[in-house]
Amino acid sequence: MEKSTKVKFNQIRIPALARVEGHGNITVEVLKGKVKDVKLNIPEGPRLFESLVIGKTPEEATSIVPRICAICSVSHRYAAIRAFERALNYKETKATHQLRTLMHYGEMIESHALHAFALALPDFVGYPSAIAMVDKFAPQILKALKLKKFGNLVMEVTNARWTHGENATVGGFGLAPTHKQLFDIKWQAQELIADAEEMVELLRNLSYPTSMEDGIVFMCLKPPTDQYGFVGDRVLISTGEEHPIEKYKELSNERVVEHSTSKRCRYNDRPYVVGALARMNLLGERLRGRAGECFKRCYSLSWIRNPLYGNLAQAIEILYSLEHIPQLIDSILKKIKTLETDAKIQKQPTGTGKNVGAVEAPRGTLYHYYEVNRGIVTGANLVIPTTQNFDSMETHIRVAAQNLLANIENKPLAALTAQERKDIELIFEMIVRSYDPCISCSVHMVEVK
Amino acid sequence: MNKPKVGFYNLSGCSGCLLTILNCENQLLDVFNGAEVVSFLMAQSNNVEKELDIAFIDGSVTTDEQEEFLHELRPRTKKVVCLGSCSCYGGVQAMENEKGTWLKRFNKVYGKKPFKVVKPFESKPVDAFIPVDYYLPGCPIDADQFLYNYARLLRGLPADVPKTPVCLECKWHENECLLLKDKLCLGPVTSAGCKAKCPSHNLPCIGCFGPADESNLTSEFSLLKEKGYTFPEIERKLRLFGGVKFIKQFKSLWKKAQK
Amino acid sequence: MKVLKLKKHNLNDYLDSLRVWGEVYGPVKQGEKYIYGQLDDLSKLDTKMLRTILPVKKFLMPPKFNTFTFDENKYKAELENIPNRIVFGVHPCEIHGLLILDKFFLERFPDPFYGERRRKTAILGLSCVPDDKCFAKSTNTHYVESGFDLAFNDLDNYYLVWVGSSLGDDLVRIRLDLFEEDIKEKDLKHYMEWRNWRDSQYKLNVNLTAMPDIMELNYSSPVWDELGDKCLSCGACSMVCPTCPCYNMSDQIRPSQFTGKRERTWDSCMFKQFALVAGGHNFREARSQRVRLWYTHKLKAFITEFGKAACIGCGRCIDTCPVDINVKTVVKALKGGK
Amino acid sequence: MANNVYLPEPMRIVRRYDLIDDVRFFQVRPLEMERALQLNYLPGQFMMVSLAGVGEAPFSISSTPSRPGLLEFGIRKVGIITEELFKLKENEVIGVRGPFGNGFPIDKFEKKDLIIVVGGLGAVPLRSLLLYTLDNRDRFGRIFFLYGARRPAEMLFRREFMELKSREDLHSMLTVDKDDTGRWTEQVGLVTALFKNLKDIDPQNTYATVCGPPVMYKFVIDEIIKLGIPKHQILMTLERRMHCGVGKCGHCVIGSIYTCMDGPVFSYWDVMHMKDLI
Repeated sequence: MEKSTKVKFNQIRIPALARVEGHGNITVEVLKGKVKDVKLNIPEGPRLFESLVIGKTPEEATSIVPRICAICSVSHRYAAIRAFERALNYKETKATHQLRTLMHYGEMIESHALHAFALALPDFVGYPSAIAMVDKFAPQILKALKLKKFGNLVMEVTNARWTHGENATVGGFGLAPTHKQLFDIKWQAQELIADAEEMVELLRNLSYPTSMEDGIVFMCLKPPTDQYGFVGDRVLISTGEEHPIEKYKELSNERVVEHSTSKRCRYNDRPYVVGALARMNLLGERLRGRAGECFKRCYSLSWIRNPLYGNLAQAIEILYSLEHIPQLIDSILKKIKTLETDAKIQKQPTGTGKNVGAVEAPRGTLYHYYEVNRGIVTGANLVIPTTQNFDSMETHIRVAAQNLLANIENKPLAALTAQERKDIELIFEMIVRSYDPCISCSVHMVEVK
Repeated sequence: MNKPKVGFYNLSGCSGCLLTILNCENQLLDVFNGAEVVSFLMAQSNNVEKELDIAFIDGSVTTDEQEEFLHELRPRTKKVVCLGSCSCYGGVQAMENEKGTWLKRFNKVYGKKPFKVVKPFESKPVDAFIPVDYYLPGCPIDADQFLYNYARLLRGLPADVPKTPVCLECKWHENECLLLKDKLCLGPVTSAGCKAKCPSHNLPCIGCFGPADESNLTSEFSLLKEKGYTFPEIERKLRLFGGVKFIKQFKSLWKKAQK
Repeated sequence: MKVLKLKKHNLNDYLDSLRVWGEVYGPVKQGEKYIYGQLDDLSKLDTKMLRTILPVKKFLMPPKFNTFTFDENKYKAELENIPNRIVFGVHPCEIHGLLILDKFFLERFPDPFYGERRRKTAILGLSCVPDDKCFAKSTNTHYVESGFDLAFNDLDNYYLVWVGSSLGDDLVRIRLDLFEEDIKEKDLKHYMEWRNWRDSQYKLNVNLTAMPDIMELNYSSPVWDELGDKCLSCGACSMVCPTCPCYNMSDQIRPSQFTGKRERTWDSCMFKQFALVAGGHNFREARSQRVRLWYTHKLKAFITEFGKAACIGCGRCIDTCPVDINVKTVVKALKGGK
Repeated sequence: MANNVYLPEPMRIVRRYDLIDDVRFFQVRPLEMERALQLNYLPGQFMMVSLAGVGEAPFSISSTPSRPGLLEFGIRKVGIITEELFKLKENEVIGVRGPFGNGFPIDKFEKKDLIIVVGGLGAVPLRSLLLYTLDNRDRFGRIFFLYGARRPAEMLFRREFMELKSREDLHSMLTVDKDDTGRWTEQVGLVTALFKNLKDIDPQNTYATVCGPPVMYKFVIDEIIKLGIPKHQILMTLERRMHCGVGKCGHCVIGSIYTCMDGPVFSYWDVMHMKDLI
């Protein structure tokens, strides 16, 4: 749908990225066999969310921010809740925390299943879509859909809807799930573990192109315990550093670029990567059980150089989440009587304060920062995973372009055959897709003073 | 018989309505088999832009490119269907929240540097640019309401989207009335279709399906006023999903009510 | 009619035993209100309840159900999967509501969907003590003679149980050992004392005498416009009213093949589209006309049709309408002018 | 459930053709001959026509029970169901259930004179009555048939009614508001103007039936009243939204009246007496 500007003779252009959320296109300029410029253009319309939450109550703001992006709506909601609760000194009860964790697992499973199996996988097996794969891969696609459906069920039970559920709020939940609902989830999770493992194997046995490989800096939240997890108040970096999330601005260094309605991030002037691959690289050793075994089986040094392994990392995270749900629910079920009271919303916040809250969204670390003055939001700043990943996407496209052109003896672009051009374009698309970009998310988050 | 050709498009929004379709895991093959899906950028890469029987549009219009796209789409499309509050009403991004012109608000967020990629403007619903045949509201749309109407549209029947108030479905779920518990609930003035999810979880309706067929705003106001809510509080809630038209209607009614 | 005694502490055992016949439902607290919920766990049963949010009609014509499935042009009625159900705790007024629905659905052109559910639903009545919203004494619906299978009258530490149907008798026989058959004179005395006491507990009186005439005279009254201005058109009154039967039909098909179902959902004459016909003419465009129809139908038309008003004094409209339009206020407005 | 009042019965479309621009004639019959011969109904009754996946709507029967085996309808394309109905071809199968409604009190018409007044689409139900009385001619007194359409091209069953002109036992008067063809051989003017041709009316022994667009009723009824015909001997058929046809769904309710069961035929007395009826 983007303007069909003519492709210049020295350009490779992918006009509209398919199988991603939102709108983006790629242009790569080549001059005399050298890749001169790589641009991941983001023409997504700005919606000024930062301005929308100003003057609202925290309760209203928590309803608005998930609308930034449907695919990670739960993470946005959760990050906002964490930020408000940290700002206004709410104490999260254990029951509330566990229900939120369950809800978060639901999103991980659903979002990862959608991305790894329905959006990314078709490229590896040469299909235009997951639906088209049904001819040959019906059992696998059905398993993927089953996993995705289960993720949606978890979100529906905990948060009232698949997308934009309103049940989780600052202070707790509107209504706690019933014993029956939780038990149903537990049983289904147990049944799905085998399917998830099979899907990990399917992805492990794919052949991964290597043309884009290049060293990557990874970042993710550090779980408070020594286990794997998706929330924390400190940030781990593959350089060995560790920082509190309060330093999110220094960690992300957002800047505006002309070719994108989304900002860009760098750390120490280097692109960095957040998301499932970052978490696996930084925390994978902590995995236990079948997810741990899968990690050991799958992990290799390519994982620190090749973004395409992000898809496999997502599949392992699905397995991890499924494996943890039964024990999580057992522990919730033990408190089922107090759950109804403990997890219930306390009174609406009316206090004053400011703070940042962070969660790992399926595609990486998500920071929400709010300033609240007597129950009204006066300032907001949000840093989005996809924004943080854009520079790295461009870097890997650049590396791939250079290597792929070298493979065909740096032919001038005009001399490329249609197939050669298509092969190169496919790699570009696969690179972008492997980051599971959420473009509409990325567009809207800038600081408002 | 030739299958109807359909396209699914996304403008500025969260893609939640298209995601809702992809979330119909059990009916997904049915959805794709019932029609020839020629364009669905979010789900497939072999998209072709050609004559369409039905175009489903998710998201609001915020850039010149999207406006051009709509003008290009309309003549080659028999029926245009808006999916969700963004395309129907402009979405949350159309609430004109802070004071001042859109440009002022834009500059505040993005700085004064212009974009090279697109020319953005204040979020507008699709029908601000092209005629729309049917509207399926919601943030996001309800899967069952979509599937019901999708099947109807594929058969050449008009969409059927009753805009009875949320209270109807709320009572079906046997919820306590939150208005009677003095909560600021927009149920009576909001269109149902959501299965009253929020009130069923003790949470007042935030109006995400947009105005009901016959929203008695005047009466809702007096009721909320009686309960001690102020104009800005009520307005803030109505603004969330009501869209520009609704806000205007609501303002004039409020003025009338003050007299 | 056979009358038995059941000790109160045996009630749960008895209800538990009824599961051999069907699913057991009864009043359960939900928030600050009550609903008829399934009693998997009898400790949830709350016999002190006053009125449930939805009346018993939800079992006999659910808010949403399938009437037919179809393919091409063959229709198959969906009547097979209706379970046997026992609803305990139905108050006298509501049993009167059922009698009205029975007349409505089972006499002229019997409705098989209602009929089948009615046959498979055992009604176990329970006596009640009114609150300030009950006016069943005004509508003369505070005692029942028929329409139930068993009726339990709460007398301190035991229930007097009326057996109202042959199904009721069968249900008693499931645990006959729990019941006592010898009703003594002191029981009768006890019961009469209880009646007198309970009759004295009705605080709200809504006098429906002469309503048909009063409504006729008030046809063009500005009262209707005032009510119309206030009404939210939310339809909640119709949903909760035990005698509101209106419904809508819609055909649902699958996107890729011609199979589907014909679904029936509750509707309300308070909605704008209710009397809209193909071609665009709306017979009741104004909200005031719709409010007038609702009340005229209950308090006047039903008398013409069935010899009595379709109001059973349960107080649900009083309990439900957020803007205080209900039988009490409407009757007052019509009678008192303002 | 043998007697499910909501169960549509499959019927085959035997013939269909356009009566006028947007009104189509449908002749249907049950699939089995035996069942077809059992069909019984009264002029003025209606059937619910069902299209699976689309829905149901009520339609007046235009055929007469005196010619058994077939049902006829004249259907105007006005909504979703009729739109779909118009797409159907001969030999396709639709669902039909009924008959519903009260129909005309034929027995009361015995030996009485009958004035049948039609405007526009009102010809659909009144054709049933007209053909019925002609088929049982000796049971009724004089029959006057007054039909007004806007233009010749908008007169339903025009050829059929023209042919009836030659019958000596029927006083048939056809009129159009305006003749835009130049070939119209009958009257020009409003249907009310035809009343001057009614001679020697004995009001106590005459029934009048009216069906047409809402605007017509008032003027026609004025004329009938002028003839001195008692109000309960003036009959009209009315339209409302209906989903069931059997007084359950509530959409056609007016006061205590369910149009589908207590109507669609009402006397003028009912109409005067029952507010909201027209």
